[in-house]
Amino acid sequence: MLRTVLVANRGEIALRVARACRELGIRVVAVYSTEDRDSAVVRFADQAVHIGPGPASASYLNMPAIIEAARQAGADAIHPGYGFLSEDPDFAEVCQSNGLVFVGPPAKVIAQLGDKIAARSLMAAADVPLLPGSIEPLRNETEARACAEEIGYPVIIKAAAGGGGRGMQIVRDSADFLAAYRETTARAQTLFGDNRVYVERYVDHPRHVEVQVLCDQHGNAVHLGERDCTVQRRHQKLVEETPAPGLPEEVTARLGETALRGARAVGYVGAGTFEFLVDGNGNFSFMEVNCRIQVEHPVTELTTGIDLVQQQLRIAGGEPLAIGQADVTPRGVAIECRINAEDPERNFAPAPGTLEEFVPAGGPFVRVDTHGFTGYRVPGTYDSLLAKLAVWAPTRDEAIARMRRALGEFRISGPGVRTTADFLAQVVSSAPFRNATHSTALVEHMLNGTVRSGDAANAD
Amino acid sequence: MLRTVLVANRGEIALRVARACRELGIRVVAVYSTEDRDSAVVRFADQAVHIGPGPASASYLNMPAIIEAARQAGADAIHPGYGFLSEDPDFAEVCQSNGLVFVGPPAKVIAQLGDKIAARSLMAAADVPLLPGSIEPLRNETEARACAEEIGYPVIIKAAAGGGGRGMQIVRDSADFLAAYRETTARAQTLFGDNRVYVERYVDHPRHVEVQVLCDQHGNAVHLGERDCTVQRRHQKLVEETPAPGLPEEVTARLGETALRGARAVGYVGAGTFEFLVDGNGNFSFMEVNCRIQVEHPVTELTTGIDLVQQQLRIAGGEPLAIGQADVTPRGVAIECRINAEDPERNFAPAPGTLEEFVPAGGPFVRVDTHGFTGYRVPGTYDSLLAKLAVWAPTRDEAIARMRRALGEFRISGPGVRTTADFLAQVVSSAPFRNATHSTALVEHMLNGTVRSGDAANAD
Amino acid sequence: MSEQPSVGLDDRFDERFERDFVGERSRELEHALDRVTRAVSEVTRCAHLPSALRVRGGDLSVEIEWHNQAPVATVTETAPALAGAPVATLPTNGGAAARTDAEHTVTAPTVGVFYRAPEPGAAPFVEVGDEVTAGQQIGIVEVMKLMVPVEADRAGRVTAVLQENNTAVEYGTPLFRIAQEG
Amino acid sequence: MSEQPSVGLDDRFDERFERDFVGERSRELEHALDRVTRAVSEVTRCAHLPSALRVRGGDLSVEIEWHNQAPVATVTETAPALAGAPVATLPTNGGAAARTDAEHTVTAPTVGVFYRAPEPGAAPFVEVGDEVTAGQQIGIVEVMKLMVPVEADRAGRVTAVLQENNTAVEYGTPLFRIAQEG
Repeated sequence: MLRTVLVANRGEIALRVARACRELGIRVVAVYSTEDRDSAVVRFADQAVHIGPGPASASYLNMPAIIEAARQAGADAIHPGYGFLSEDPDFAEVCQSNGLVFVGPPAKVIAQLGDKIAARSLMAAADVPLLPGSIEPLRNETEARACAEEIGYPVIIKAAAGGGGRGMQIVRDSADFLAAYRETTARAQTLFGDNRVYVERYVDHPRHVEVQVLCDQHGNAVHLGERDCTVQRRHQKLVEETPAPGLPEEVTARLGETALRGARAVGYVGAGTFEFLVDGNGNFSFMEVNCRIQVEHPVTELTTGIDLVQQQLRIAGGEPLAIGQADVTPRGVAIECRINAEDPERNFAPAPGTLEEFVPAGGPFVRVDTHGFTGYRVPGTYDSLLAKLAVWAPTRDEAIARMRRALGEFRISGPGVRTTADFLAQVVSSAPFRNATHSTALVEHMLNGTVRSGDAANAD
Repeated sequence: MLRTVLVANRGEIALRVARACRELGIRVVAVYSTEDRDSAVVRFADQAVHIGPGPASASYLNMPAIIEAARQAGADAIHPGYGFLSEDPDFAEVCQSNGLVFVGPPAKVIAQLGDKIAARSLMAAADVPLLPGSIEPLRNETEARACAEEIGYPVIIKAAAGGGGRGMQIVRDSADFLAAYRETTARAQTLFGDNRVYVERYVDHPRHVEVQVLCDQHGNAVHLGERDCTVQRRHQKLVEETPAPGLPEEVTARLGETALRGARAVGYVGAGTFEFLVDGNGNFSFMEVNCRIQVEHPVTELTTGIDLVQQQLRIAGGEPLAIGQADVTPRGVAIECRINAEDPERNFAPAPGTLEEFVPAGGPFVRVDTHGFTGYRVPGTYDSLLAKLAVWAPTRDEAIARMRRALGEFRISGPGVRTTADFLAQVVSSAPFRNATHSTALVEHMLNGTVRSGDAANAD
Repeated sequence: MSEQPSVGLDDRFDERFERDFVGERSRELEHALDRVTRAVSEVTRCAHLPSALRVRGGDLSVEIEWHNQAPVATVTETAPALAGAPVATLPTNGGAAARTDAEHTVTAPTVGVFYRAPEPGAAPFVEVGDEVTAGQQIGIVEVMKLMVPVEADRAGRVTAVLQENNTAVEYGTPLFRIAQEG
Repeated sequence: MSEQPSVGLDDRFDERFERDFVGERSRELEHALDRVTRAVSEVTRCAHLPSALRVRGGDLSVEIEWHNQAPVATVTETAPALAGAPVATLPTNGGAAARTDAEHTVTAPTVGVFYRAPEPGAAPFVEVGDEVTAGQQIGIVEVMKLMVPVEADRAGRVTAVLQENNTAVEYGTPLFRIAQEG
């Protein structure tokens, strides 16, 4: 078992990891930038080290400072949370070369899965279904266009080094292909210093479904069911739930098996997520692997009763998985909403500031993960996630009712502070979401008025 | 289904009931005294009616005012919460005669079960094991003493109208009996206007175990497992958990069946609790029935996934139970701690005041039921329960670790404000609690130094 | 901070100061007071409101105190029933205070239905302008068939009837305003 | 409490008050009150709010008191790294204010190990009493074999070395104090 873990992150996830450490009897070291010196995790941790000024490049992305902080604090492991250095193979490598356990997969696995083309090749070899498209990067315009014609339009051109919606372009017509190809390669070069792209079939209005896996260092692996993350705005997830609504059990079972097969094929270790696109007929195709704990992990915890961050720490400490696949028996429905400090009326612009009032939701079957508290100043420097609200209920309808109740309980205010809580209430109240007929376009449709946002207000 | 429910209570339970109503789509009417005009439930409710000044006798116990408020607000039912009018058969009667559904058992059932002697007679007839003792009230000293001699010392003399530790006296020696008898009858007359008492065997250091039942209006009944409420201070419960640690499954199964048999025998309707004393050998004896939702109901909710207050409302609305006994499949361990605004260093004297700081615990598998928020003034007029903290984990050890983590997260302060959070952390960290070898005397032993309170601090 | 202090400088403040203090120094001191007043209003715009301000200069002195603002409470909502309650202004001298102190509100003694008359069709207990004595019944609130009398709790003249006859009221709902005769 | 108040009462406040207010009264008084008002509004912008402010000059005196407002910000803890930061005292006269303003603290540019000398056994870059120029290297913080220079960011005289040689420091840990020559 690990004895002292440094949490190389901030905000709600740093607190989440610190809580898991405390429950396992592991000493917790927080690191913080000047902006975060009064943060919740700094208050919570056994020790806190000031690693740099506000900008993440000088603090949470500052590898030497983090490694030095771990050395000073006597940490034997580093948990990277999500974002920042969590999927940086160099950081995993640096941890290892400094005698620190990196809580995550081996550097080599991160590197392979972070490269979309390498990842697709590995998955193809493991019989994981891919969207029709190029497996190897395309060498030139001619080859790319031939590939697109063969797949059939619409296609999507994706930067090999991209992710999270960046460096992608959809092409619906053969005539537009070349211009889009040139633009994407040029942008990929600028953004990622790597102009390689690939082309694949584009699925209109798909569902985004992902599978959680846990793999130990001894070859044991289990999956913990799926999550539906279809509610997105500009490729940012807003609402996540499990089980995926409307998917036949046969499909979700195959999703789980497929993810496990992929995880085993790449020698995965730790907690990871296999993302799939699912079309209206339940056909699914591999998208990517997230080599980290994810923002939406609580919904899986609520239905399975398994603490994923504790599992990460146990695996990193070398323990064999104590859970077999038969021990994973998800129950009921869990939904999570991400409450961001953003102003939905100003195009979701960040709206940070001092929280003069901060009352979280509470009560039955409600979980709140937040670093917010009354008097906390939300810095404008980092991402705007302020609180994750997750609810559980025996059925999806009850979970939606509970989510609406809980969203209404949040009282967050302060000069300049706005949140997405009310907007999220409209999302979960909308008819497409309640009927589980929504696609990734739901939020777009709500914002442009195609879907009425308050649909449910009259319905109950 | 009920359409508008008036919540005739305050504090965390009023909010708890209001949340259940909101989730069921029921309109919620709060009532409040002048002291509570800025309370959480007043903010939450669809409507709030000011029913009287601070003293409970003029507000939360003021039947005409509450009935009138229900009439004005168009309520079709009244949920009494716990305490106040929740087990007052007259109130249940008045509700009915005013065309209002009382969310609880019929007045007659409350009256019978509220009378310890009547309750014992009914239970004896239903083959529910009682402690050796008098079933009928004792008519005079001679009869009482003869009964005590027959039972064997120690015995306990209890007022028929008493409850919650009031109006009881333990007698360990025959020589002390008469004095104790006279004192108890006199005090019962003063406190309850009813001097009837009965005598029964006193069990030293027993475990206090209770069974939750749900009964609809159509003769269907289920039990939802047991709760251990052994950690008490002066007959006030401080920590509750489920399942009861250390009890063989065979015993808990018999407890459940026994409670159901008792519930059916008395024609129980709604949510109720059968309390038992359990000795070191797993022998149990009926103590009393609580005809209300209880403070500790969340632990049962956490392990069964069943929302007890929603069930109360559905039953009161005439729905048949949708849950059969086979649907009740408790999972894992849940523990609840009651965080009171009391000063453990001044003999648990109430320590109310304005909460300048109020940060509840949060994160994985933690539930907080509280009416507190930053800036809330805890009135000195009512009971001191400020927050209920409940945690869930797969095993008891993990639940205790989680409880300790979560208790440490609470930040509650203000002029004159003290809480029992730290004291509770010592309780759940103590060796007897962790080993589940504790009895109802645990807190007493901690306070007098027999049990070291910080035992666990060095142990992990 | 949602509310500003109601500084108790009444309309006769300048006047009295002129009489009492200005005297021979006349213009200079009037000017000085003007500045003090402006200084005060600037101070009260600050985030952190003072509770007292004292200025002395030679034989001139100015003292101002503010009532406790209970800052945390200002974020809370006023409960519905209290919304109509009169807000007392800060008394700073006899003249102004007399008016405020003398107006008194009689509130509902219970939740129920407010009646102005002893029975349907009868004349109201009181009308605006009537003199009442302490303890005189001026209305009824009916709760569950129980007729709870509303009584004037001091002598004076009824200046307002704040609720219609046969209206549902809550505990504490303002019913009458009574001006004390000075 | 992360920041100390910068009270805007300058060193010659008393003097000017005496001259202005006691002397000719009119223009001067306005000026004085103006200064008090500005001082008050500056004080109330500070993170650490005073509970009282009293100024006397000759026969002029100003007193202000605040009730305890329990501002929300005061509940935050001082971060560990800041614990060692010098606490500025509230300057109420010229002497104290001058000292604080002119003293400057050089802090660690990164988490790491602080060295006072370019290599083991060598003489320290600077000692107390040395004059330094802006940009002059006065120490090293080593982080992961990287030697990050610590530089004086203004000219002056070293008045204190706040950490031992070969000490683990965090980002922002105070290392040197430098007094600006006036």
